[in-house]
Amino acid sequence: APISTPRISNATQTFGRETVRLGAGFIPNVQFAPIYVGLEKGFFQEEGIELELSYGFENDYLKLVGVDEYQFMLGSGDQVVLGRAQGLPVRYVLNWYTRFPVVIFSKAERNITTPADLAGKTIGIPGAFGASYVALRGILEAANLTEQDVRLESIGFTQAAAVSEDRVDAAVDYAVNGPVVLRLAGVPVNEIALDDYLVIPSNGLVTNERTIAERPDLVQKMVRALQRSIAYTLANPDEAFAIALKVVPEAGGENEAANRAVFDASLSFWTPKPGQTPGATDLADWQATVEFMQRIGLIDAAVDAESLFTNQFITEE
Amino acid sequence: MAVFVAEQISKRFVDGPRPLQALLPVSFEVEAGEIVCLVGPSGSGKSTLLRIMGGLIEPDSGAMWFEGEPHRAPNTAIGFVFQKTNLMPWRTVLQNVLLPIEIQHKKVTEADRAHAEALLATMGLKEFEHAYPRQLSGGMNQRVVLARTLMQRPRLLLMDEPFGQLDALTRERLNLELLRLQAAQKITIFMVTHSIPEAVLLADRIFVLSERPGRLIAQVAVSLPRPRTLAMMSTPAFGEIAMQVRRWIGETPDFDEATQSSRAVETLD
Amino acid sequence: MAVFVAEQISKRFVDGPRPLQALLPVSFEVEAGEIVCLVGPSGSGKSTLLRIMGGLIEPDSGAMWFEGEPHRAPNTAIGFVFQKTNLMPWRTVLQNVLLPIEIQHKKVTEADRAHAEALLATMGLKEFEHAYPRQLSGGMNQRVVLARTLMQRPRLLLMDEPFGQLDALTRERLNLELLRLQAAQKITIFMVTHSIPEAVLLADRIFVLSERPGRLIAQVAVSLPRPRTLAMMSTPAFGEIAMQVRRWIGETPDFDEATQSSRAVETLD
Amino acid sequence: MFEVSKDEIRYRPRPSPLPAWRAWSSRYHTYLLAPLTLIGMVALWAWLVEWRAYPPFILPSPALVWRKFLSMAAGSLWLHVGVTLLEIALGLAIGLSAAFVLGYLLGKHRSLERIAAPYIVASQSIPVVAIAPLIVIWMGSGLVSKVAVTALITFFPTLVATIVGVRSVDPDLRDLMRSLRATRGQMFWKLELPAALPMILGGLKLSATLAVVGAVVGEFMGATAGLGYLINLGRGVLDTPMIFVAIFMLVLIAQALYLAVLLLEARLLHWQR
Amino acid sequence: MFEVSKDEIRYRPRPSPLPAWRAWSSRYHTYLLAPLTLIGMVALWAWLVEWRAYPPFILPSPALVWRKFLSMAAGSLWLHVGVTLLEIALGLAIGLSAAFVLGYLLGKHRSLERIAAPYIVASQSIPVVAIAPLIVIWMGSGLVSKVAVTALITFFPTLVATIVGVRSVDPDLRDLMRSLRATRGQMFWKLELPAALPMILGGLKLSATLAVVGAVVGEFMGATAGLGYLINLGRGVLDTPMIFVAIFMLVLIAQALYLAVLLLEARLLHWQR
Ligand SMILES: Nc1ncnc2c1ncn2[C@@H]1O[C@H](COP(=O)(O)OP(=O)(O)OP(=O)(O)O)[C@@H](O)[C@H]1O
Ligand SMILES: Nc1ncnc2c1ncn2[C@@H]1O[C@H](COP(=O)(O)OP(=O)(O)OP(=O)(O)O)[C@@H](O)[C@H]1O
Ligand SMILES: [Mg+2]
Ligand SMILES: [Mg+2]
Repeated sequence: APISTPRISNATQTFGRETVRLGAGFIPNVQFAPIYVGLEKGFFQEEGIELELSYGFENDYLKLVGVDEYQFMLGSGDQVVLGRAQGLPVRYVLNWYTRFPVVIFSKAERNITTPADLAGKTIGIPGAFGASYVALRGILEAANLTEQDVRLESIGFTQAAAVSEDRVDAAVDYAVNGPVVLRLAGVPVNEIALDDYLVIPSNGLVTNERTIAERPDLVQKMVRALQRSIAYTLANPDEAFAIALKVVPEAGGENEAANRAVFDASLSFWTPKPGQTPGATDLADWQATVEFMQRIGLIDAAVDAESLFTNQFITEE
Repeated sequence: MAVFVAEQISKRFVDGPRPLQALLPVSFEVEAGEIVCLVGPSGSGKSTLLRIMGGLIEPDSGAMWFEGEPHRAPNTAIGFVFQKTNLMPWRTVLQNVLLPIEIQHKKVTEADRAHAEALLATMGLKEFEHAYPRQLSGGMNQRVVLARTLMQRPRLLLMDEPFGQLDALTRERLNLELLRLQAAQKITIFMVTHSIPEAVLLADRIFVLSERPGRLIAQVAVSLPRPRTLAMMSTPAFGEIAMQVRRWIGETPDFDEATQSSRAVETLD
Repeated sequence: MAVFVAEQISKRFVDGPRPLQALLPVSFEVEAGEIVCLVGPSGSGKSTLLRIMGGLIEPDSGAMWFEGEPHRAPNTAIGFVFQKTNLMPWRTVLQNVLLPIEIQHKKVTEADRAHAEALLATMGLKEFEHAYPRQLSGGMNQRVVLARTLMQRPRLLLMDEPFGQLDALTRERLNLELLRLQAAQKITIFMVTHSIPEAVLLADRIFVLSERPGRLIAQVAVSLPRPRTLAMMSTPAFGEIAMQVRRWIGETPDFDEATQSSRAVETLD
Repeated sequence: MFEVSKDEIRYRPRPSPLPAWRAWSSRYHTYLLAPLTLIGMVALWAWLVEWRAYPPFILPSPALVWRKFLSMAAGSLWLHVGVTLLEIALGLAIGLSAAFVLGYLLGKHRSLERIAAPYIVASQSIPVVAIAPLIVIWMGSGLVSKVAVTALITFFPTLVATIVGVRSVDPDLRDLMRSLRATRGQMFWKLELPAALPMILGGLKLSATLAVVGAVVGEFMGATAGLGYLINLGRGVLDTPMIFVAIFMLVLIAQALYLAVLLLEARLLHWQR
Repeated sequence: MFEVSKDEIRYRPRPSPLPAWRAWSSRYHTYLLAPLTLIGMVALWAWLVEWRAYPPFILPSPALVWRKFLSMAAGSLWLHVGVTLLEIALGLAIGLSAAFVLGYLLGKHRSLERIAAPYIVASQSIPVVAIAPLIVIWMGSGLVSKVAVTALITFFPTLVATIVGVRSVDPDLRDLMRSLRATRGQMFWKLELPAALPMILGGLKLSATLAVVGAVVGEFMGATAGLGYLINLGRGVLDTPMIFVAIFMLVLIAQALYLAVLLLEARLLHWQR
């Protein structure tokens, strides 16, 4: 795609440091604790990066990175596949979430514990797209079910309420969201995690081809800083949580317990799998993801899995 | 035999820059089939009195009876011609004239349309049935209002300067038409006018209202025989009555008959 | 010496149910300082002619000159009293009267306020300066309009039935006031009225418009001496002129002098 | 006193130059300029894409959107249009009816307005998205909730317009109707409605346009069909041309509704000139 | 002809029973009923939470929201309120100015309206969220984009109201002003504006209320402060009472703006009665 916008348009040099904007998720949240840790501990500064966090929609940021309006964003693998399929020159350079964070959850009393239990059930889902749809189809596939075998209800982002008030039998949501909310409200919950059935590269650092080609040093610095941040967070969870609370004070106070629960649940998603090089992803997983997404119709044609990611910036400790 | 009785009706407006006594208590009776003309200086409370009689505003004191019944709200047997031409701009002339029928009978029959068209023809507006009010002249609109009120077949007609915007000849023609109608249908008429000759030509009695605050200072009986004709206007009796009325209008409430009689008696209109 | 010249002015309205010739080509001149009264049946095109003269609507044909200049748009030296009382409901009486000053001089001085108050006093509205139009009677509002127009100190005054809603006495008083003002300030006046006596009392010449479509069928010169007084109204000369005008109004465009002279000559108003 | 030379100026008989020009302008301006500006807009859009070299996923070219439209039109596009139209129709029907009735009452009784206004204003200033869970719980995630959101959004403009309209009724005409002893219903149908029409139609213009927004906001809460769903889907699968096709369908619906109000206006207010 | 017994009915001197009741109703209704209905609403809300046993993450109780408000008021709440207020103020300033100017022009020239309306309608029916990337590219993700969205949303109601208002000016008064040779400016300030005020104020009521929605929609595109941000934050940190506090602040701002218009109305339209 022709990109004629000025190089690192938003990056300015200040005191020998470079301002880099990172398109993060929707809202400040303890789930971004590693970033906050990196900022607080100076991991980014040590790389000469003045990191500026920007909050918005993942799909908007993917496009903005695609046109080099932004150089970096946090996004999940399936989004990168989608982006590539639509011609966005984006590439995944660092894995952060080692397991796909979306689950199907339900009240324990419903006894929905395996994909097969979903047959004939009403499942709430934000919409037939995005991470939740990927997870739903992946989990259904594991039991050889299709969308016709369940009743889908598009409930937007109201999963906790919908499950709590029995409008649906189960709902697709981030593991650290709906299920945590219900448990905190004293409702026992069952979860079915996609990652148990299908490995899809999850959230990580995404940049574009141009930045990789013209500023590999910058990518390298970003990857290094973020890796250090994640590692430090995993090593010092209490401190990391405290740092996150400083950035997001609203998560403290009477919300601390809930957010600590979210944070603790997140930690397990950030922990490298046995045998995995921290930050790296597998070509096989990408290939499986592409095939899966083609199968469920999210993309029309195959995408070259090699073009989706690179492990070249991963530094092994 | 009084079709309309007013007793000690008064009105004070309090929403202006200072409270204003528009009407001091007035009492009068109007006999069935009678024509009463109300004259008085501008701002003396003529319109206010008419609006009270029509049940459109509440008096501060007093009581009224219409056809023997206590009266305080509008009545379909009472037709009202307002001082300000009030036609609906979104209705054609004919539709405006048919409004009272629509309101009172819900359905407009062919007979009603024919009646409306006849009335408009009487008013000299035959070709303008389908025009909108803004396409007519001031006097033409005033005639539409007259037709609309007559459409209602009222038993009591309250009229506030109904002929003010008409030229002399049209005015005379309509005066005679009104007299004919009134005689034929036994309508009672209570009418505000600024023209003393008109008042004398039409009325059985002429009420004179004093300067603000309005007070009924005279009820002049017009003893001319009926049916009235334009020719009567040149009789001495006519001139005599006109002169008498004119004297009353010129009076301050505490007038002195002697000094007043020396006033000029020419009527300007 | 003509302050206003109209040549072959005509007007046809095409937006009604059918096209309507309101005014056939009319031509006339108005001399400086002259008072011309325009009379004619309702709907004959008087208001239309005045609006054309004021530059408010375009004639279909013809040309006009004002003070020697070609004239086709409104001019601040021309004051206009409209047939329909047009006061701004959100302005008090005083603010309404001061409107022309605000428009023409941007600033309202103390002298202007004093002038406005004096004019209102002349109109008998001293206590109503701060009232809103809806709190006044019809005739009172009409007097406010008069005051507003005079405020403008026009050199030519176009008036469309300016005294229509006033009682006989107030009307006479204002007639005389107008004559005084006109003499003092050398205003030229062109005025529509339905009252023939009023026309004779005020005018140097009386223009008579025929029934629709309007045509200037007569220009009657009023040879009464100036200053005019109310007493003149009872002179034979006055009656003679009034009678003459009345005959003309009654005419159809193709009139027959012989048959017309036998008409009744009593003026009703 | 003044010298007059009569040949200086002269009105020529109709058609005079000015009216002729006006006739031209009022006749041809609209019929010629409207498509011309449309073409200009599309050209501007195409040029913008060209000039800034925007990739299709940011701003697709007109040609691309057109191709996408053709392929979607052969598919399920009309189904989605139909769903959104249904939501709009029902939402408008409910929202406008409520607006007329309540607007009439509040217009007649100022004290009622002062009591009700705070709640009406509140209902309009609460972001739908923030209370989506409550809406889903109370109304489900089906048609009802979308219709409710559309009705809520279309309600307000027509309500306010009706209040203003009812208050602007000429008191002289009100007196006339009272003197004729018109019933409340007659007062409404024969006086207040026609007199308030210019304002009400203004409110309808707003409501008609906002109805589209209402349906989309409703669908954004979660839907399985409709143009708002298409937009979300397009965002989800990063198919920007699809988003633009959906947007254009929305714009077309809004235009059609607006045009309907304009036609109604031309028909009902022809007496106004 | 009729028998009259004069003692049957008699108007008593003021204060007569009817006016007295009216005076009571207009004086006490509003000052008493307003707080009463408010208390009723809160009670209803508390009862609803109790009855349906809603957990706080669905619908927090009034008491919970109040406590949350107190703790937030001691913290950064006012900062967020300030940010949203700034966006609203700037958005209103821009949106309303544009609406007045354009509304005046379109009101005077019907053919202009027919040309411009399609684009204005289009601008109002495109969901902001669908073109968020373009907005970010063109206007950044800071204050500018939020102000732009607010201005866009507040623009339309006042535009339409101004058009309707300008068209409803009494032609007789227009003639008067023409006969006085009023300039365009005078025509506007001395006639068209005061005559159109009742309608324009109606439009302002809508714009004022929608300004709040505009700011929130703008902040929903991505923000770091403001009440819309608080709502999202509340969703992020699983704090439903926080969402409700933000909603209530929004509602309060909308109320205040609406009240401001009501006061303006009382001041400017006192001549209307
Ligand atoms: N705007 C208009 N559109 C169409 N026809 C009109 C318009 N204005 C006036 N007319 C027609 O032109 C004719 C003359 O009207 P005009 O107002 O000049 O009469 P007039 O002499 O002033 O009458 P009046 O004494 O009743 O006021 C009437 O027949 C009227 O119907
Ligand atoms: N709505 C009102 N509010 C306040 N004052 C009013 C109101 N209506 C009339 N008035 C006052 O009451 C007095 C009488 O008014 P009214 O209209 O009855 O006079 P009128 O005799 O009909 O005069 P005209 O012959 O000029 O029509 C006037 O001084 C007027 O200012
Ligand atoms: Mg009166
Ligand atoms: Mg006229």
